Amino acid sequence: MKVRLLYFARLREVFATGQETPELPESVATLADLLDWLRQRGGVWAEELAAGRAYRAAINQDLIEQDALLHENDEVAIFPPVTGG
Amino acid sequence: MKVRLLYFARLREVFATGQETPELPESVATLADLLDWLRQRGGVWAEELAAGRAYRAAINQDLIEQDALLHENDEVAIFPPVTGG
Amino acid sequence: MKIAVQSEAFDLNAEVAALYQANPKVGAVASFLGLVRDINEGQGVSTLSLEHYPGMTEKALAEIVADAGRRWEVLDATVIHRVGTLRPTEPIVLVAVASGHRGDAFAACEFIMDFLKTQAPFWKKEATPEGERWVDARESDDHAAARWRV
Amino acid sequence: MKIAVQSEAFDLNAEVAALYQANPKVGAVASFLGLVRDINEGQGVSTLSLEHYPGMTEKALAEIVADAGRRWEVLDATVIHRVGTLRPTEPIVLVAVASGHRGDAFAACEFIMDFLKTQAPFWKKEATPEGERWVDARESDDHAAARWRV
Repeated sequence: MKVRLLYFARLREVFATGQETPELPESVATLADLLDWLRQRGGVWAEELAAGRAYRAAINQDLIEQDALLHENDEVAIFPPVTGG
Repeated sequence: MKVRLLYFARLREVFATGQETPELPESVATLADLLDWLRQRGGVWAEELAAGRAYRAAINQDLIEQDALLHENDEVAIFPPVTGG
Repeated sequence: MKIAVQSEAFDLNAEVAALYQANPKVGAVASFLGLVRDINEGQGVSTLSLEHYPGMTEKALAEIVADAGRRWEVLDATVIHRVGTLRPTEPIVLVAVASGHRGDAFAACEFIMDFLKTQAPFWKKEATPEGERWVDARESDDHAAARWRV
Repeated sequence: MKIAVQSEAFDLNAEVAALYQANPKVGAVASFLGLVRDINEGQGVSTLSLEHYPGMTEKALAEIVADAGRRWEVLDATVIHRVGTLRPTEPIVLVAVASGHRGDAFAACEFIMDFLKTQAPFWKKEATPEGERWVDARESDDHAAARWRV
């Protein structure tokens, strides 16, 4: 399954990329699986996405919970808690 | 005792006057006494200032309660409940 | 603090900018604009005439703003109330409050409006197709002001 | 309803007038202006840079405004949020709500601000004498949004 991954703000800077379109292994079905897969990259990925770190995720531009299912061509965004206004 | 009496809005229209400076009899010491004295004029005065009618009073530009004492040259205003804003 | 009772229109941009432009501690300005509506209690309104008690009005408004400043962080505030004859869609009143943070700005602005409605000596008279009538005070306004009593 | 994310400044007069001038049912416009402060958490701020998630931002703001419209009488509303680099005293955000009565206008305006702060994907980075830093989300903002849940 292919998804479009977007990173914003501090995470965009730390990951040194704003987007990627990875081909995910079959084992990745939910957002939680995707986060596990990203953590396996180690380094800043393991660190920033560790349990207990504050970040948020959206699928197709809706804020969602970690048990959400992923679908082909979903736009998945991962970002720090928002600070607008 | 002489006081300056002011009337506003609907009461100014009904009393057909916006102000007067009456010489009050010695028996008038409080705002309640003044209201009694005005009611004795009968007609619209008795009607509009009757117990149970909604009106407000201020002495020297502060909203006050009916047992407030009057003093020489006080500015006493009587008016309907306010409706600004 | 600026308190004004005037017949002329006011400039919202200028009034609000005056609250924050010279003070970089201001992070929030809450403002309220009250407008003449073309209908009130089921009757059409062609014009609204506002009368006030000169002297007491300014004093009452200044006291309400000072009271708000004792309850919340108010860095600056402006209250402008128009008098005279106004038409539907014309602004009647502006209350604007500058604060460091939005919670204080919102609370102080709404507090000032609620007490302006119940304590400041203004009276409205409407011209309707059936003739002129003085606007009655609303019980809901007394309730709105009463909820700030703690 | 107007939702805009833009780098340019906006005209408060024009934005607020657009909410009431053509609609004589509007009796109240509550508005909020958020501004860049020159100090935050004890550090001086020389500039503030705002980043957002294009597409999601507008969608999130439209949903928040629609949610406000289900809770209160909202005749019209405008939300403008700036992005890019801003200096102290510059406006960041405008939320303005038009209603028949002031209670609805105030509540809807504050509700929209509270959820904008916690749900709309904007991020602030401050330039301070010690360098740049991303602004941390505030727990007080989560509490402010949570109080609307009934």
